[in-house]
Amino acid sequence: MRVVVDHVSKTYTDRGGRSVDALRDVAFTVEAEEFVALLGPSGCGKSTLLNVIAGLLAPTRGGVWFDGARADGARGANARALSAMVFQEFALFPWRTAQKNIEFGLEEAGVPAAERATRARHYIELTGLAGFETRYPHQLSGGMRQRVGIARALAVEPAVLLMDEPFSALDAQTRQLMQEELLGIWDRTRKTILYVTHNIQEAVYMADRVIVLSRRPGEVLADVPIELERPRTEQMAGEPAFVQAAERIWGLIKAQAWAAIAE
Amino acid sequence: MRVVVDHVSKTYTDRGGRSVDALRDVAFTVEAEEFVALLGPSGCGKSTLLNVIAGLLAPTRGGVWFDGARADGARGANARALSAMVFQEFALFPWRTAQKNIEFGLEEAGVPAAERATRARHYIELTGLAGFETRYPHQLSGGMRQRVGIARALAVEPAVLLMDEPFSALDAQTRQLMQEELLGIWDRTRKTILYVTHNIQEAVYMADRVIVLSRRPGEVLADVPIELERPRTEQMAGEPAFVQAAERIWGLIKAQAWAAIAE
Amino acid sequence: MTRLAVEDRTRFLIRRDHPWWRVLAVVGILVVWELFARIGWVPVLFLPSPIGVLREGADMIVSGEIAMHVAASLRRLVLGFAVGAALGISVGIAVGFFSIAEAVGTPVIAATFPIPKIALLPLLILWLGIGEASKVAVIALGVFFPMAINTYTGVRQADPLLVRAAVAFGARRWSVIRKVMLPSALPMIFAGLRLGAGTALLLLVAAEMIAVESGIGFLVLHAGNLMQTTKLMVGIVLLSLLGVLSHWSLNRLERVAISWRQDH
Amino acid sequence: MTRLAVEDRTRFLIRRDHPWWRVLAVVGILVVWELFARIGWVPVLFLPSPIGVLREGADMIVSGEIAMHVAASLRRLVLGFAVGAALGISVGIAVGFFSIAEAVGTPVIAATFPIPKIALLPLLILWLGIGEASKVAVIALGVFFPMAINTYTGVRQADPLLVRAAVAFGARRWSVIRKVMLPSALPMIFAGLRLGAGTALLLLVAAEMIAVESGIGFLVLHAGNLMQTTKLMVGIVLLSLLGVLSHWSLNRLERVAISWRQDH
Amino acid sequence: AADKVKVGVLKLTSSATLFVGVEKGFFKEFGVEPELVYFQAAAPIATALAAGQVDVGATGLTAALYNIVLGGEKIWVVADKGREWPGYPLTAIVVQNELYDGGLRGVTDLKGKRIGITQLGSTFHYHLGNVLEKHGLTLNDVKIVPLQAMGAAMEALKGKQVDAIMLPQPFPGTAEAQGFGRILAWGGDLFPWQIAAVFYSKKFAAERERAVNFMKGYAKAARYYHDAVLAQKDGGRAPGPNYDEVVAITAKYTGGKPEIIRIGFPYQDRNGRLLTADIAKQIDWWVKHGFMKSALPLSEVVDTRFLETALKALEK
Ligand SMILES: Nc1ncnc2c1ncn2[C@@H]1O[C@H](COP(=O)(O)OP(=O)(O)OP(=O)(O)O)[C@@H](O)[C@H]1O
Ligand SMILES: Nc1ncnc2c1ncn2[C@@H]1O[C@H](COP(=O)(O)OP(=O)(O)OP(=O)(O)O)[C@@H](O)[C@H]1O
Ligand SMILES: [Mg+2]
Ligand SMILES: [Mg+2]
Repeated sequence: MRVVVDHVSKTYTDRGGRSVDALRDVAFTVEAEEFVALLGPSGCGKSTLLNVIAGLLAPTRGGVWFDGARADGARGANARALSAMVFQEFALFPWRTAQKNIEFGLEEAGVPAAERATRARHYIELTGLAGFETRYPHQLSGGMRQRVGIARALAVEPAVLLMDEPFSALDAQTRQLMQEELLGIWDRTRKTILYVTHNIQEAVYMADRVIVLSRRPGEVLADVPIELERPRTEQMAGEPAFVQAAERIWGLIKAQAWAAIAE
Repeated sequence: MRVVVDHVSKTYTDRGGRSVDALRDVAFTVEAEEFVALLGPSGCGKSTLLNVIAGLLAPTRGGVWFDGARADGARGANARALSAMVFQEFALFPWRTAQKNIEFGLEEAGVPAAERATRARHYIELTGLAGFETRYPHQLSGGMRQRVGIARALAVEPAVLLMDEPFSALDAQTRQLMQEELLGIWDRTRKTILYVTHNIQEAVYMADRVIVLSRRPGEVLADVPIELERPRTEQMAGEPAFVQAAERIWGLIKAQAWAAIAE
Repeated sequence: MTRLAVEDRTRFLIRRDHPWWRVLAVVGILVVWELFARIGWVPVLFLPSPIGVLREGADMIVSGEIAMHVAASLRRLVLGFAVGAALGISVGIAVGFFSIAEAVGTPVIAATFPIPKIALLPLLILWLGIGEASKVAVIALGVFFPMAINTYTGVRQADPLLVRAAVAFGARRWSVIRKVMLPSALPMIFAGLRLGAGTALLLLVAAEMIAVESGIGFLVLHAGNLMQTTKLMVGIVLLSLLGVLSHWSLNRLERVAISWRQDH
Repeated sequence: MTRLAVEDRTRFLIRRDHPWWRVLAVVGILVVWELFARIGWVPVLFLPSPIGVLREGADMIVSGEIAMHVAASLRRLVLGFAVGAALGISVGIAVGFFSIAEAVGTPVIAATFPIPKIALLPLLILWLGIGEASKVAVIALGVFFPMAINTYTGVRQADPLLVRAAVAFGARRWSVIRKVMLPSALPMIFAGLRLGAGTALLLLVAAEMIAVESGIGFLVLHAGNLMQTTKLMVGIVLLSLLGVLSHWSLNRLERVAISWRQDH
Repeated sequence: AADKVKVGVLKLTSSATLFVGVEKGFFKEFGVEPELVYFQAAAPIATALAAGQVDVGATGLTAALYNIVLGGEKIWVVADKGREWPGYPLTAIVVQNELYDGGLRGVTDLKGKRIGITQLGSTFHYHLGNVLEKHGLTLNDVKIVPLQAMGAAMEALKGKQVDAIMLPQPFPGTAEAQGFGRILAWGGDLFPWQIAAVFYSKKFAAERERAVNFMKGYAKAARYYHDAVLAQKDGGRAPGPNYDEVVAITAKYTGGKPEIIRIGFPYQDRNGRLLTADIAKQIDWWVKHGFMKSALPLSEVVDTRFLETALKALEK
């Protein structure tokens, strides 16, 4: 599935009439089966953009298209079943146990209970949550909650996976494991992935392309292709292509963040 | 102020009688004016430990002492005004604007309104939140919320600063800026800081000592002194002391996380 | 290959203002009422037509009767509501916060709530006399219960994380109550105020049963006793209007008080 | 240099169970009541002593009178409560979710809430007769309003983030209502149920004014008419006991229904 | 099979005649089986009658009743169900003890006083008004305080919130016994009138035969009642042979205490005949005092033919 972000602008206006420009004329395309990372300074509109793509927020101007829905026709012809999202704030349902949270999307897709349980089980193990299936979110640690959110999104096996800083609360090692898992899943199921992260290393390591947004209002600052082979290995971090991409992105972010802070 | 963690154990028991051992016999001391980083796999009890130290959670066994309260006698003789905390989940008051959130601790300390505003102003600028003082938390981005949480804790200028993954939602550059600011504040005001992070580089870069916890139930696995000069600079990341410490920690974490996931 | 525009899937959640529907609601009630009266399903005696009621109402406005009744009731309502709401909120907070107060308070509230006001009338007269105090007391009693129970629920519902955050920054009892519990409970308190306002109006009739010569409750009761149903209906329309009025005022107030609330 | 133990600063928030205080509350009421009766602040005629009431109650239990009254009322209560609660929750959800329903519903609710039941009696008699239906209707009407207003508030209070999350995972109207709005509103719905239970008991007296020969409301009214204050008091104590009973049942139910709730 | 008739009554001593008729089987004798429907307040009886939910009602004659007929619904007043009558203490004006001792001894002394009754437009209101007018005062010369419940009125007198009250037995006796009130005069001695009646719904009145049959039973009950509790001998009351039986029946149906029932029996005509002229007077009074919008021809509310036909049949 190809995701076309077509000149999207978003201005938030609150009751008092004050407005914040979050996105300005953002346009890019995520090709089918492409893994794109989205980077940008804090508050530049990354979450806003993901919400717009997920159909959870109406843009002020512009629009978003999915191309190739046909291929997923079996799942229904609208955007509903096509994308899934890992929320930055996790957004777990406090009245559902970890497992029931993970099953939520499957319920909505009409998956029978037995299959739901099997699939949930799989992702529970994948995210290392075994033993905590029946706990409620408030009984989990921050990182565990985040993993429930990841498992919930993976479980629906969407054509487009939108992930908003999905590994931010994980320790270094768990993060690495999850990265490997995600790449493995991507490799096997050929999803289109749009991935927000603050970790430049991670972005370069995982993505086919890194899109860097400017500070608020977010505009596309650069679209950096990562010319590294697949499968990626830890050793690649030393390759010139890796280092150069990372440095270029770092430079862009640095300038933007400085300006934002100093504003 | 010296913080003595004296053989703390914590077992959570829920209504159904199921229990989770979060911490087991954790004992260490944070010397006065020391900057200690706390690392450990997700779910190992770091947040639990910080809550116990802040007096927000009663340990099942053991206790915590603050030594040297005398020096801060002016602020009142109990633990109330002595510590401040940056929460992993931010824990902002949704009915208070960014500025009012930052002023909360000052209000409780009885700081007059005018001084509160001045001090809040200072930390708003420090954290790059200028222009968003009067916004409510739900109008802020994830990273902005986290910075409000940081500013709130810094504003009370506590003797002991407890920070639970305070920079996890920040972009690389903002993170670096905030690191510098924190080190600067620490240098000027000589706080005792206990700092939870998942970023090994960051831990080594900032801390005097890094305490590594084992997987759940958390036990002290290692206490790694960082033998680097102050002030720290970016270049030190290449020094053998830095690399060795980082690698040692990485090795510890790796083993623990693997075991946790595979459990 | 199909091209699919991502529509806003939260559109069905959007809450537009429907002033026309609002008007329609009121007009609708009147039309249904008039129809009922016309069709003859209900004898005019039991449901006088709105036009008749309007005419009677107009007469009573001209004669100053309505102004007198409304003026007499308004003081009682406002006082009773204020006293009942203040007490209810205080007790609700106490019971929601202090577990001893809860242990003592909740069963006592549950036990006293079902006591009918008419059974209390002799006691009220004995203790408060037949003056204004007993009327205010009846209304206050009615307002008290929904306020107390809703405030209690609201306080108990406060996010434990925010409570802990407040404590971490040095808040003690009163700060926690004032700065965390109370704002958390505000939506429920407003629901309680809505219920209290309705109950106050509802109880006006009970309150004005004793030793009064004016007031909307008196009007309703007296006209009811005499089976002067048109006049009775004027009284009921007045109560309804006050109900809508209080609803609107509370909406306004809520918007100001909970301005931080996020719409979905 | 001082050494300071970090105490648990949230201790003042801990909510212990105080069974003793619970017992004390009930005993306290009885003692105060007996005292009032003894001191003579209140004439025995209006507030018979608890011992007298107990004796009368015991007699009525032996004669089977109490069982008869309670049985007669219980059916009306349960039915009226069930109908009123079901309607109230449904309307509350509709009004909380659909903005057109809100535009129409909230003013109509605000306008009809203050209509006193006694003014409706003639219409109820006319439409529903003097049988059980009109009694159930009076109770259901009383239960409806707190249920509707609290459910409405609860639904409106649902966390927008969770609503968006549900939509992101394919939830539509009914799923959002069932799986997000309803669980969010549960605490408020329970407050509504508490209020509804109290109101149902309170209205028993109004409901059992007409064409009944048994029932607690009847007992209260009839004893009042005959100035048999001890019997009247037995009726009131029965109402109170049912109030406490419903409170406890709702507590139980709430514990099960909101088992996921975190204590603070 | 007997013919079921729904009879709306208050579960009070004032309904004794009907209880006697039912218990003694007088109605059954004429093929009528009354089904007693108990009400706890007078006003809904009139409503239920007008709505056709009960066939027969028995309660006080209030302004509400006449207004129902004025409002276009039909209710027929068909027989006597109670009168205020000299020599039969029922309702009394009770004044505060201190006032009595201070010299308040006559109705004229009530000028300027606060007098508690149940409701405006009630039988007490009518009664008090007429008593005052008979003594050269008007309702404007006193302050009428509606207190809704009788218990509340007692409490108000005791608490000196009002100077006097007008209530039926057993309250006046209780007030004297407890020492805070003194009976100034009995209402029946001051102003006799038709206080309560038996009513027919429009539907029931249309079924003449049943309606007359009911009256046959009622007349028989009225005589039984009268002979048992109201008979007089030598200017004093002389309980008849069935006195205790009537008390027992009333106690059974109302659940009241016999000693209280004894003092609360209202007077009524031995044959159940109405004071028709008095009803015309009542209507005039209510209209004059603004409780009715316009007068009502007697022929619209009173129909004594059921009773007269029944009485004739009984003569045979
Ligand atoms: N509901 C809202 N109402 C008003 N302004 C909002 C709202 N949500 C976000 N904003 C504003 O929009 C801008 C972009 O927010 P967004 O959450 O998209 O940033 P982000 O790129 O995800 O940042 P972060 O990396 O910190 O999560 C911010 O300035 C924020 O203040
Ligand atoms: N309120 C609670 N009730 C029950 N169990 C809890 C509760 N809070 C935490 N736990 C459990 O205690 C353990 C430690 O949790 P804690 O939040 O301290 O971990 P952490 O080290 O902060 O993890 P993370 O890095 O993911 O934030 C976890 O297994 C968690 O499930
Ligand atoms: Mg974001
Ligand atoms: Mg944590």
